[in-house]
Amino acid sequence: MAFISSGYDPKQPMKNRITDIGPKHFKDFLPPVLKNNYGKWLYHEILEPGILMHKAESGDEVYTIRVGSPRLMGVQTIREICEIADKHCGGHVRWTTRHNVEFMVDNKDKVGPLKEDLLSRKHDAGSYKFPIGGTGAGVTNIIHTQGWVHCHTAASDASGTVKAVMDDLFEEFTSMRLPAPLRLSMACCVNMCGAVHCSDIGFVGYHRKPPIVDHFTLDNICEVPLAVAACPTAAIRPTKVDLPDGTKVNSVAIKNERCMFCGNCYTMCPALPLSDGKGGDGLIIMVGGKVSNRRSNPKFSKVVVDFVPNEPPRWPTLVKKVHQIVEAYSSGARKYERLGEWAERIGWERFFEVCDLEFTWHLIDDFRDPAYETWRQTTNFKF
Amino acid sequence: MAFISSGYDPKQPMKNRITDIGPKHFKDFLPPVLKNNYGKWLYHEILEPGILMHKAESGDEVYTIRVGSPRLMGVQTIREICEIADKHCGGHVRWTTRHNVEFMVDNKDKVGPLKEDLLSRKHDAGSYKFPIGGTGAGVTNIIHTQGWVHCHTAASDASGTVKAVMDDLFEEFTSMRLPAPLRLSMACCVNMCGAVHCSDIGFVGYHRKPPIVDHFTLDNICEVPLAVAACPTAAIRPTKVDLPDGTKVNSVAIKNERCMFCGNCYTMCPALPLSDGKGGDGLIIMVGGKVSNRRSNPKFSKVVVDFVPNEPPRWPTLVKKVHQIVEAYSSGARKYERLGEWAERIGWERFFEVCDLEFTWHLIDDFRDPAYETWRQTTNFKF
Amino acid sequence: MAKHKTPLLDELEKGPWPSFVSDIKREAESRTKNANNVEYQIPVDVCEDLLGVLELSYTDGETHWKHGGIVGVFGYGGGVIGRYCDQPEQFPGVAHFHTVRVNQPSGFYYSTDFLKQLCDLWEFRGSGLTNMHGSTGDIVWLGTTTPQLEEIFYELTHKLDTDLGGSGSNLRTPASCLGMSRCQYSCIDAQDLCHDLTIEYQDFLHRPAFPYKFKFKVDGCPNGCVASIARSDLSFIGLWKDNIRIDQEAVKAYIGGEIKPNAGAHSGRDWGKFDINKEVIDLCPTNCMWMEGNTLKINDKECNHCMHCINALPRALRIGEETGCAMLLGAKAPILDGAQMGTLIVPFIKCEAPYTEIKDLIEKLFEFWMEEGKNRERVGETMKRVGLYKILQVMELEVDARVVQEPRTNPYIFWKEEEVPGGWDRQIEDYRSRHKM
Amino acid sequence: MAKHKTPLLDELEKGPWPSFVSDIKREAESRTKNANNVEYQIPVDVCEDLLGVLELSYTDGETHWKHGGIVGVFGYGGGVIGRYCDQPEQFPGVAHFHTVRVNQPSGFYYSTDFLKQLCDLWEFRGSGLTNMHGSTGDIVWLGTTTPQLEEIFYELTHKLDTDLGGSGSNLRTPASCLGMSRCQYSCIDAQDLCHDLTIEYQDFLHRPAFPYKFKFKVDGCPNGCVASIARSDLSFIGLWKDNIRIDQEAVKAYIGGEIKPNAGAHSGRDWGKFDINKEVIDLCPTNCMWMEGNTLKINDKECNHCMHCINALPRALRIGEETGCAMLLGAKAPILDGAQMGTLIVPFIKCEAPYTEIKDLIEKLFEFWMEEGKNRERVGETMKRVGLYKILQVMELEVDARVVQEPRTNPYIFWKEEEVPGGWDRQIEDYRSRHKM
Repeated sequence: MAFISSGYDPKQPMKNRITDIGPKHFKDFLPPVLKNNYGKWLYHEILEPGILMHKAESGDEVYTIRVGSPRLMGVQTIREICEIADKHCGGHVRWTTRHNVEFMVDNKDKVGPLKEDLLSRKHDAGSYKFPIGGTGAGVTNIIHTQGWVHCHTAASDASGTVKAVMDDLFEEFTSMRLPAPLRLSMACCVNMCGAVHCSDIGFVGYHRKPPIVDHFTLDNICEVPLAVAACPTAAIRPTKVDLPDGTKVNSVAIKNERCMFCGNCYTMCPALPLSDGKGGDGLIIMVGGKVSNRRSNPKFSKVVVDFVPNEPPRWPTLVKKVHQIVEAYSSGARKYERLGEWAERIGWERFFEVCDLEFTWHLIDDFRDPAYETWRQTTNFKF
Repeated sequence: MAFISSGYDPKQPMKNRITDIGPKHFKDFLPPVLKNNYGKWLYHEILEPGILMHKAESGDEVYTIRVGSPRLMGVQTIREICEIADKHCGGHVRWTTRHNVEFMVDNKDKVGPLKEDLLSRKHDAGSYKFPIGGTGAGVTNIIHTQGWVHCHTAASDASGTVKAVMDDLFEEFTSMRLPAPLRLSMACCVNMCGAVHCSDIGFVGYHRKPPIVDHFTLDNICEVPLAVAACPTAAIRPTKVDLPDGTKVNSVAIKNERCMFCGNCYTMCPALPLSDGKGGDGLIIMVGGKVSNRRSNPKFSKVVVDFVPNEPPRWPTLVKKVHQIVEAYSSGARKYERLGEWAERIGWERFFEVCDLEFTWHLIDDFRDPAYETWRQTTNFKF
Repeated sequence: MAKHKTPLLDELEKGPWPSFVSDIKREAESRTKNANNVEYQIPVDVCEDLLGVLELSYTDGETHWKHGGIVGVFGYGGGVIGRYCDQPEQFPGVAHFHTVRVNQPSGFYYSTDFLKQLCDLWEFRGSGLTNMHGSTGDIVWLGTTTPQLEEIFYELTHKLDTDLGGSGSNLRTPASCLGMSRCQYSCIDAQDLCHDLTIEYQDFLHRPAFPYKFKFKVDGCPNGCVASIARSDLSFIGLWKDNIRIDQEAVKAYIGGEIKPNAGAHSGRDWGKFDINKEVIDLCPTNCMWMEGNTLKINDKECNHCMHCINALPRALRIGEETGCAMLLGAKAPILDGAQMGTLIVPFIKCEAPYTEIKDLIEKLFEFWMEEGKNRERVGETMKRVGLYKILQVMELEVDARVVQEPRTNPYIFWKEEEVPGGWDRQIEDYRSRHKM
Repeated sequence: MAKHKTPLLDELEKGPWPSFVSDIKREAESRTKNANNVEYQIPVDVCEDLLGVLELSYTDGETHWKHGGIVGVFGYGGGVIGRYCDQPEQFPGVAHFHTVRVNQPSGFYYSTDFLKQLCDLWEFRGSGLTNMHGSTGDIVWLGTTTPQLEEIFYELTHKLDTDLGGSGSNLRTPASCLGMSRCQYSCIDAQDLCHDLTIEYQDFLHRPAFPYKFKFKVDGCPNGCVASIARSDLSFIGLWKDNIRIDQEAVKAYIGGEIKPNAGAHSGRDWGKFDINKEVIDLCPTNCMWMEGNTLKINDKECNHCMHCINALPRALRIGEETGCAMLLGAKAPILDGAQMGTLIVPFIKCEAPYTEIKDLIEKLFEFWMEEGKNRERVGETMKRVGLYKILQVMELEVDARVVQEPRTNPYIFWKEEEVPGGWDRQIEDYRSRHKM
């Protein structure tokens, strides 16, 4: 492969340099029907799962078909999306914040052919490329992170767990039979890129073994004070270590029983790896968060399963636990009730019962002073 | 006055000594109708403000007349209570946890004469000795502390503020026209003996000036490390001081801007007085707490008036603010709704409006991490 | 004539509410007059001087009492609070003005005989002024001198069969609501448990062995009339586990307006005709009640025993018959690190004399706290510091979802090594064999 | 034929949900085939090796990516995340595998022309693999080598008029919901505010000047589709201040069953006939709605604009006309000291271009945080440390009861000396003149 220059001259980096221009203006990309009715929308209807109609004051209508995506996609797939958008949608398309793709047409007659086209497209191995759904009182796409595909702190895979769970919940994606929208998210470590901390159901990769100290490397590439300061529980202290070869290095010692496995030290110093494929790493499941202000205030998710092992490629235990929760919610909640609202209404003690999940001591908060607020200070509980 | 020995011999303290016997057994003191129906009560009714009837499975009834008291009472008054109890109640009487006195009779016919007798008794200066009331959806007696009568950390008087407020709320004591019971309490400093932290309305004496350091005394009677450790905000540090007479003493220095006026240092070391009669000391008003589990969980009281000056003898500003709150609650709350439930339902922003109280920055929590939980993390508020 | 002019205090004799000023003056006059020729063992003008020093506080807006110092009776580490006036020359009658805490009988019932004996003793050897009762529950006697303390104690124990209460870093005098003596809601014999614990733990009550004070309080039901959930380090609250008993005839009588709801507690205002839906069913926090025709139905499994319906319809509804209590740990006022309500540690335990199971738990807790609690740390603060689970562990209690209002929102679980397959002892060489640097 | 056997990953090609494995394989095959004779600037087998290293992770349960190191484009301190494989010999195609963040257009709308240009550039100079989009909102390009970074940047800015996004201790790429472009609920022009702030603060976006990352997100209404309240250091949420607009004819149509409630979002299950009381009025959190005959009434003063009724009856109810936004500060995920939602600091502010008032507030905040924030401290943590009032002060905001959910429960007010009459400078001699020791 020959190197082909873009025109950039490394010897004169400032020559013709363009910086700080930001993104293209979004109005350049709006389909005409949206541009024409910008700020003049009257109402919308979900005609069927995945298909929305928005009505403007002008009488104009726009029909949107929402399809799922794996978030991780190659340019071949994006080009296929472009092909569809060119064919049906006048060359416009949009993504949602939850990695869905939206195809918009300005006439009801165009909906049928577009829908048929989308559903006809499958990968050779059989999965849909563009499953229609993700609207209303159903499951929509799972917000997730990189996992083993691309992240150095991942304690589990993101794309794989998401694929396994979405296969299981596929019918909830393509229908609207739940009490309310159910937002799922996945994060491959406790840094929680994405909004796992405020999702109806979230699953999070995490470690359960304290870091291994690579003393030699640490002395070479890390600053001891930074590593020490990185620990939120003061489990790391400076020390000097004699290596087998007799060299004395500056390193750190870990007070294992104080470690909460957050991995912040590893972020600051790569000589402190935590990951462990031999039973240490796995996932927790959190539920009951929401970001909408509808009816009740936004809520944080709560940890309801303290550990699910990493079981690649299809994580059957994770899938089963999530399934149990969705089933119990679906049959127990009232119309409009989000998962967290339902759990609060019936009481968390009852939630564990109806979801057939075990409440273990790990689920009792013991992190910092606000833990107290999560303990029970009333006799108002159910037997 | 000649010293009269009880029989105790200071030279032989252990001679005939009786210890660790605890209180008399309560069953020795129960009126016969209670003893006979112990654990066999069916229901009760409040016949009129201050007068209850309890019905037992046996068909027995006991009628109780509840009267207020100033808590602080001399033995002359207690003897008068005995006289009444002997006359009407077979020699039995009881107090409530809120300093009320209860006279019980076992026959409805005895109620009228007892009531008449109680209301006929007044102090020479005019106040009732035994006002009848304190039941149901009304104001009952105020739980309070010692104040200037007997306490070394008091920032305000207890008995005086209580008397002034109860005079103002007297009609609420003798009637049952509020939406729910209204429990008031008073504490003369932030130690909050009594349950001000969980009362519908509470007022608390407190300081607003950092301690004065009495260096000479401190060196003589306090241990510097204890004084330093007593400070929850690390505002106190050890120092050496040259007194005007040239002596050098071990003492402490106060970082005034870190002081939160809790007085814990003064409790540990009397050489650090906080009290200030020249504008420093006064009261705060807290509202919305409750201890009952009825309908909603127990709640802490919230600070809604950041300062009321000490205005002895009758604290008109305090009385007025409390009155405003009671009025607004009385006209705004629903039947069965406690003050805190009402404030939460309408929203605290609306509470300040309807009570005509000013919301100041002092009311925003800034104490420790859990302060965050009291800030607003939603757009669900009212304009 | 009064010894001191008290123009400010005199203002507090006005108004309808019983005046504490009038009460103190009454005591002062009685002492001056001394109709019964009592040989007062402390200054006869103690009440006069109390009024005097209080008037001074009303004038200058500051208290005139000083720190206690250590006073008490032989062998006890509590029960007396030393108190001195900082203007002893002006007010010699209250120069020494110690407080005595006398252990009240559970539920605050008295015979007048006993009360009169208390009055005689306290008039004779103290100021005659009392609090009926102090915040913790004791009979509080305000103002005596050091030489009288042993005398008072001797007479109290020998003649009145009554002991001092707690103070300092002791078990404080336990207190309860009136329980089964006059309340149909009491799920447990609150007075008996209170009395039993008081007797059982006399040693802790009188001799400081704890990091800080410790309070037991007993509420017969979730209405919480003695506020145990807010005011006691270990709170007992009576509960039932089975079904609310319903008298359907009485339900109809309420609906028909024959009986006033809520025991008549709202009779001072016209709240309109009773509506069982509006006042009871719709206000049930768990929505576990409904009407089938004229019959009130309750899904007791979903009831959280908040007491609202029972309070609202006391003639129709009664607590269940399988009774016991919950235990909640760690309530305290804001000093120093913020207020705490009691945290549920035992959702349900049988509560019958001799309370063996309950005492076993208490003793495990005491043992742990005496070992691990820091100086002047309330047990609720210890619990915050070590975590709720640690408390459950030391008390050997089951982990029950009921102890939390909600599960944790953070993923920072402190796993223990033995819980993690393969343990924590890992070699960097092994790791580097899979991951190059 | 595939370069690496991937039996585990192959399992993830099964099932109906779009398979990322199939997608990567598709890209891998396309590169191998190279039908368009692209002169790939990074290894042709990059996708093959990605599958290989991922299969290894599926086998040993550990990630094989290493810390980034500092890579980027000249003059920028963000936008590129360095990434290296810890098994470069086995998987040379992904030995260097950096991420490029490309600033997405507000609302994620694209023309296919523009998308195709992006595809061409990324296929040519990178792996061809993307995330549409990353959690923060950027177009994420997965996998290229260091020499390509400047080339990509040059083509991006010169040919595509598009810039890199943020990373590190920078302003992160702002994001918004689709706002007024296709939503009747949007109280503000969310996309425009997002775009405007992005352009205004380009310098902060590209050059690390902050203690830690900082995110703006814009939600058009309290439904919060972009989750700004949970995911952004400074969250803008559109609101109205006046009355909800009611179309009473449409209300009747809902009641009559002619229109499905909640825009048809529940049509997959039979929830029974629509009941406006059950589904709307009784669910209103402030109980500010009622029916008068066939007319729906709202006491707008008591409305807390939670959106439930508007969501439930979108054809009958519309947001008001006096619109603006609330601003909330400090949301973040649990790392390190627990999660925070955004805290309300501005209940309502006009939100119209050029957004001068909003930018004034932002700049005061930035100035304070750059001065006072600690290293790696999110602004929400700074706010927790210094207190909410301090933030209001530095931003010169009014104190409004709306910024708290409830007032403080502790009495520990930090009074300032100038607020207390007589000040704090007191003499012990003066005190002792009133109080003897």
